[in-house]
Amino acid sequence: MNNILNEIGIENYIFLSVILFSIGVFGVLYRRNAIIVFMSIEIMLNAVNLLFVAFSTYHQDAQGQVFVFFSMAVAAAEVAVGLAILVSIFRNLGSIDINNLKNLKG
Amino acid sequence: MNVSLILIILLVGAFATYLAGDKLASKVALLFSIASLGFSIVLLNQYNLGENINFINQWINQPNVSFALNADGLAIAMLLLTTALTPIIIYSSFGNEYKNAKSFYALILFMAFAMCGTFLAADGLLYYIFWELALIPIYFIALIWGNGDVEERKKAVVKFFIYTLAGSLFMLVAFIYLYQKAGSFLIQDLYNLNLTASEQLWIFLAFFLAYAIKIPIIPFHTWQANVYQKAPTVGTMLLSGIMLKMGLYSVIRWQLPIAPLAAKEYMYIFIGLGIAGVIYGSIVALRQRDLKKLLAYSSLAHVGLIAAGSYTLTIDGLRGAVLQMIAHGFVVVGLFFASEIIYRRYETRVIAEMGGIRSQAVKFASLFMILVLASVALPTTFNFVGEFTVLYSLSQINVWFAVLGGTTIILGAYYMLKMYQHVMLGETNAKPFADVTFNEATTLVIIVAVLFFFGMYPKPITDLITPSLENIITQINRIN
Amino acid sequence: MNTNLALLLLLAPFLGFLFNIFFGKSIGKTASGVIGTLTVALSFAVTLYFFGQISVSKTPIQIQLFDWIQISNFKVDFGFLLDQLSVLWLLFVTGIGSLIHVYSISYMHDDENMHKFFAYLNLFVFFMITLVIGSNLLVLFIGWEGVGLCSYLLIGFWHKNQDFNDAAKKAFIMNRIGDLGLLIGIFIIGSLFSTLDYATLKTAITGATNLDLYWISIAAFALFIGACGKSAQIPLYTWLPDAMAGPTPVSALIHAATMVTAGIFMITRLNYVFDLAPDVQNIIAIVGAVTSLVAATIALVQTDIKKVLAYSTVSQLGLMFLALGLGAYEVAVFHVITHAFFKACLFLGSGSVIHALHGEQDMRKMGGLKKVMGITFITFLLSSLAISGIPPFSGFFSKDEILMVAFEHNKVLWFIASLASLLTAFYMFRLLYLTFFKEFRGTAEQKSHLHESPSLITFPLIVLAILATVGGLISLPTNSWLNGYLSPLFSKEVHEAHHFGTTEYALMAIAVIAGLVGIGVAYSKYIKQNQVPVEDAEITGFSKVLYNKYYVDEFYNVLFVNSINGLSKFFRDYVETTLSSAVFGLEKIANELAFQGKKLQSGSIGFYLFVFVIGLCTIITYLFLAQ
Amino acid sequence: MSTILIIFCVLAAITLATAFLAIFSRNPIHSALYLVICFFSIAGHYLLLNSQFLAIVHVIVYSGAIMILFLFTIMLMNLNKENEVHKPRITRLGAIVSFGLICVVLILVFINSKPIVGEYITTGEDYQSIKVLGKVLLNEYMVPFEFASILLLVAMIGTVLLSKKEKTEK
Repeated sequence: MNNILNEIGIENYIFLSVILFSIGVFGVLYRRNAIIVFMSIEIMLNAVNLLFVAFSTYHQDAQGQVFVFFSMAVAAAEVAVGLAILVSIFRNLGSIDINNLKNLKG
Repeated sequence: MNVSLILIILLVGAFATYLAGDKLASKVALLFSIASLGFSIVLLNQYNLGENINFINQWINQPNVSFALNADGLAIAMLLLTTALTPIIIYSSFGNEYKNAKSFYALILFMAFAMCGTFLAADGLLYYIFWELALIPIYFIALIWGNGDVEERKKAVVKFFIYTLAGSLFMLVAFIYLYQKAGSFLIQDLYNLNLTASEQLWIFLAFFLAYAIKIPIIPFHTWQANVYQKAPTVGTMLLSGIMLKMGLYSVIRWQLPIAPLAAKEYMYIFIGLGIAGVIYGSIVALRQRDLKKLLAYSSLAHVGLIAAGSYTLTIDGLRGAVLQMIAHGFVVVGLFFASEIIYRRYETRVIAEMGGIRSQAVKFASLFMILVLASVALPTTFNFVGEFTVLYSLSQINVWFAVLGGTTIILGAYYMLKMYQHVMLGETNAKPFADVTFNEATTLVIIVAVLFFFGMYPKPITDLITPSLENIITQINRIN
Repeated sequence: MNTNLALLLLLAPFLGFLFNIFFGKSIGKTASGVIGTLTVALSFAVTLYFFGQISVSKTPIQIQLFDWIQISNFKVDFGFLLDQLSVLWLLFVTGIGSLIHVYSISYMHDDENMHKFFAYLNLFVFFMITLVIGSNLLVLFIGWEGVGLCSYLLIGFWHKNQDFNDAAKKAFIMNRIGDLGLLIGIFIIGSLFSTLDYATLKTAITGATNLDLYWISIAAFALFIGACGKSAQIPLYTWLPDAMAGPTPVSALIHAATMVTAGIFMITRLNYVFDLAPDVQNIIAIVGAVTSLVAATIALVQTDIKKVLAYSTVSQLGLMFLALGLGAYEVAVFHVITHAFFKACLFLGSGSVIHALHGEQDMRKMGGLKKVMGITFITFLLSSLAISGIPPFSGFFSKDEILMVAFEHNKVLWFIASLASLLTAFYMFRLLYLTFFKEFRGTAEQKSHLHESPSLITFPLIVLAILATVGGLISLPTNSWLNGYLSPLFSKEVHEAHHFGTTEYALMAIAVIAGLVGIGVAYSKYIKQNQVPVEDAEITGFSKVLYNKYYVDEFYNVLFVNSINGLSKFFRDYVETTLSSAVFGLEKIANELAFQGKKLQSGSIGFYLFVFVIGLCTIITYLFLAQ
Repeated sequence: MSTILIIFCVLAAITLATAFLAIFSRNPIHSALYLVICFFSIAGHYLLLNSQFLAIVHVIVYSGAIMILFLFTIMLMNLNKENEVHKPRITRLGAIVSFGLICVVLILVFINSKPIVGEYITTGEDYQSIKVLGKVLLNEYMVPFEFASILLLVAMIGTVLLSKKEKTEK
């Protein structure tokens, strides 16, 4: 069986996932809408997942995929709780603009 | 039997006092403090018989901390001072009513516990813990039962707390550094360290900051007068009678033997600071309007002299310092109690509102006079023995130190007699002044008796402390 | 036996003190006075016993009681030394002390706190005995400070008057300045010779070959400062005139006869130290001479009867210091003794006068008392003659010896001393004339109450007057018992009885003539011309300067008291607040930092993330790219 | 260029483009939809790497569950309007700076690190079939696996509690 990485190269996956991750960071910083911020976080998580899988193939080992599996579980849980929080914030404040959420201000 | 029992007695006493309830608290506290005094006398006896009363037990493995209590003559002397003054202080408070008395008396005993621990601890970290522990009760005593405007009091007390705490942190840093070097906090291991001169200097300075604030040596004294004024008299007595001595004792026990090179190198500076404190304190005391503040500044002057004596690094200096510490402990408690007696009757501490008391209260006037005289170190009082020895040690370093330090004889007489004149003498005061009650008289008489007895016969104490001090001197003069 | 007796000698007055303090009020005035007197008299009796013993055996009695203070290179015992000097001093301390106690029983009878007065007097005698019989310098120091304390208590005896309290305080503090000097001297001696014990010290000094003369001189000088404070010499003399605020018996006992001679006692005691420091001896002589002259000039114009006597005391003490400075210790001691007799008599006499006038002390309001107060007058006259140096009264012999010694050493000092004794004669007789001669100048009411004092007062006067008259016998110029008695004390040869040549007779004659001239001038001025000193406001010119004591008090006030008070105020108001605000400044800095740091916590998630990203990049750069 | 590389490039382009669009589109609904496409392309990557199980799980979890949740939430909040105010310029600048910075730094790190050997080993062993993964998960990673289930349970309970209207509120 031919290793697919012979054709693509792990570097490309690394670059892809770095860029994807950076886009996620950019989104978190750029947008004010909490939902979009959440989405950006999902993008970052996916960038990491992609890298895990790529390296799993590189090492010919299942460990990486198991990690992806767990990270998905965590992501699912996080999204569920996070969105619930957003909903309750929206209920209380009528907005999910993160610039309005400054209760942590010292 | 070993010294840890004395700590247990005081700690148990503190809890028992708290549980006894407001009505019984003062009596239970007195009982336990007298028990601790009795026990320390038993310890003294055992020590004199040559029995081993030290206590050491591994406490924490990582870092290496032992629960080590070491009672040599010096520590026992300080222990006796603490356990003798505590009942006196508690007894002196019998004339006052305190809200939430059980907590008040429990805190006093707890403070005595922490102070005894500080004097006994032979392990750096344990010592540090006791050192800081002693701060907590006095903080609450001064804050809750103090007098004067609440906001001002809070300001003064918090300043005191943070200031002393900040100073102590430097000491903690020094201890951690020493631990890195020695791998143990035990005092003997710290003594045996071979530190370079520059290391010693930094450690010396770190210790100095902690002690200079606690003692206090000028210019670190600014917390003192205000706290003395604001704290309840019992708190002031604890502070000035015992707690200051923690700093002075620590200088002798920890600072000098651990960093002797620095102590020798910069001896003149530190003696100079002590003597500057003597002169400065005396001069500032001259024009104080508040009786307790005046006594605070007189205390500043006296401890300056004691500190100067300690920094001479001679056996005379150390011995004089310890004698003077004990003497000052008694006299200052007596003087503050006298101010309290006046306060109970006139409800003021402003000197200008007093005067003309002597013709109304003869007994009180005489006892107060004796305390004033002891404070100015009249021969035959204990203070003279200490002051003489300290001044002699100063003269061995440089005669001018003795001359400058000796100005306390003149200035001390000036401000104390001026104070006495305006507080006690003059035309009979229009406000009636009842003479001392039995309680008050007993307290003062005990103090006066102690001062005179040891003034004429200081040999027991000298014999007790001299071997320990000689050890410390050997430690200071060791060649690395 | 000796130990017990010495303890009895010492503790009898102390027991009297304790008794009077605790029970004096309840047993009544006279009883407390009697007890006070008896205890001192008991001491006197014991002293007589010791005097007899010493005179015969001529060996000092050493008594060690217990260890007192431990110093690294020596320890101080609590012990007594009874030798010729201390027993001599004890004789007149307890002797005159007893007389003055007797006097006080009557004098203080109207005072509500009489028992306290006797308690303090007893305490004073106790401390004075301690001072005298201590076997080392530190026990002397106990007494030294103790008598200062009693002086304080007794000057401020009428404590309701704040002026008196000020005077008491001043006395105590000025004494303490001297005490510091004494302490420094003790320190130096202690470190030089590792002992404070007189006997050991003497052997150490006389036996040693290479002594550190520089430090010995400094020690001697420091000790001399101590003596200055206690014996009221320039520059520390201003407390003594103010000390007259105390009751008159106190002035007689403490501020004339006994306490103020402590300095002379100490210097005589340590004569072997002072002999090694000729420079200091010169200083002592000069200070003594100058003091005697300055004080005599001030005494010329004073109008308060006690003030005149006070300055006279200072002046006489100056003469004694002159003798000490010239190394003639036995002469100084001789003058101390005669002075104790006649000055105590004078003070008690003035007390008798004041008693008769119900507290009036201004001489301008006296006069003509000769008629009503015969005994007082006669004793006063005898004493005045003695102090003026008229033969054959005691003062003549002692003063003459001082003048002779001075003449031998230095003519200038002799001249100053002679001038001082001329002035002494003048002001004493001015006092005498203004008080006892002519007509009474007080109010009519006072006049109606004029009376001779009761016998308890006149009895001590008579005894003292007799002593003042015949006291010179103990050291006649040709045959001096005193010199022989004291000779074991001195390392140098005691001055041999002078060869009586023409010079000596001439000097004697000059001294007597000077005294007579003084008396004559006073006579012409106050009897012949009938002058009375003018009121305070009208005093002009140089006499105003004199009347105001050369403004020394004011000068000291400005220089020391005001400056130290100003400094105190400055420290209190500015330095303290500055220091305090420096500490609070730290707090402010921390606060400001926290306030600025608080802004970082903006609550904006975006900002947090931005910082987080920057931090992450930094860490990654540091870890992976920094190599 | 091999077919596989071309496929990779296309997929990568779709991934990046949709990710960008998801962030830049002003309407949240559009964002969500772009994100769905993004996730599908990532699933494609997984398939490319021959991890079918993960690809399927990914589609189910992300595109299926998570994105549906997002869409529901957006609709629940009625956010399908383009009413979002832009952040101040400084914030945007900061976002761009950090985007560039993290990108550059990470890439530099990878470039600077030891170059990866050109040869990729192939053991031929089956390591990513469902069967193998199941064994690994339930043997070696059993405890974490169970924890994951607990986590999900807790998250579910938490979500329910959070989204429930508080009755005590006035």
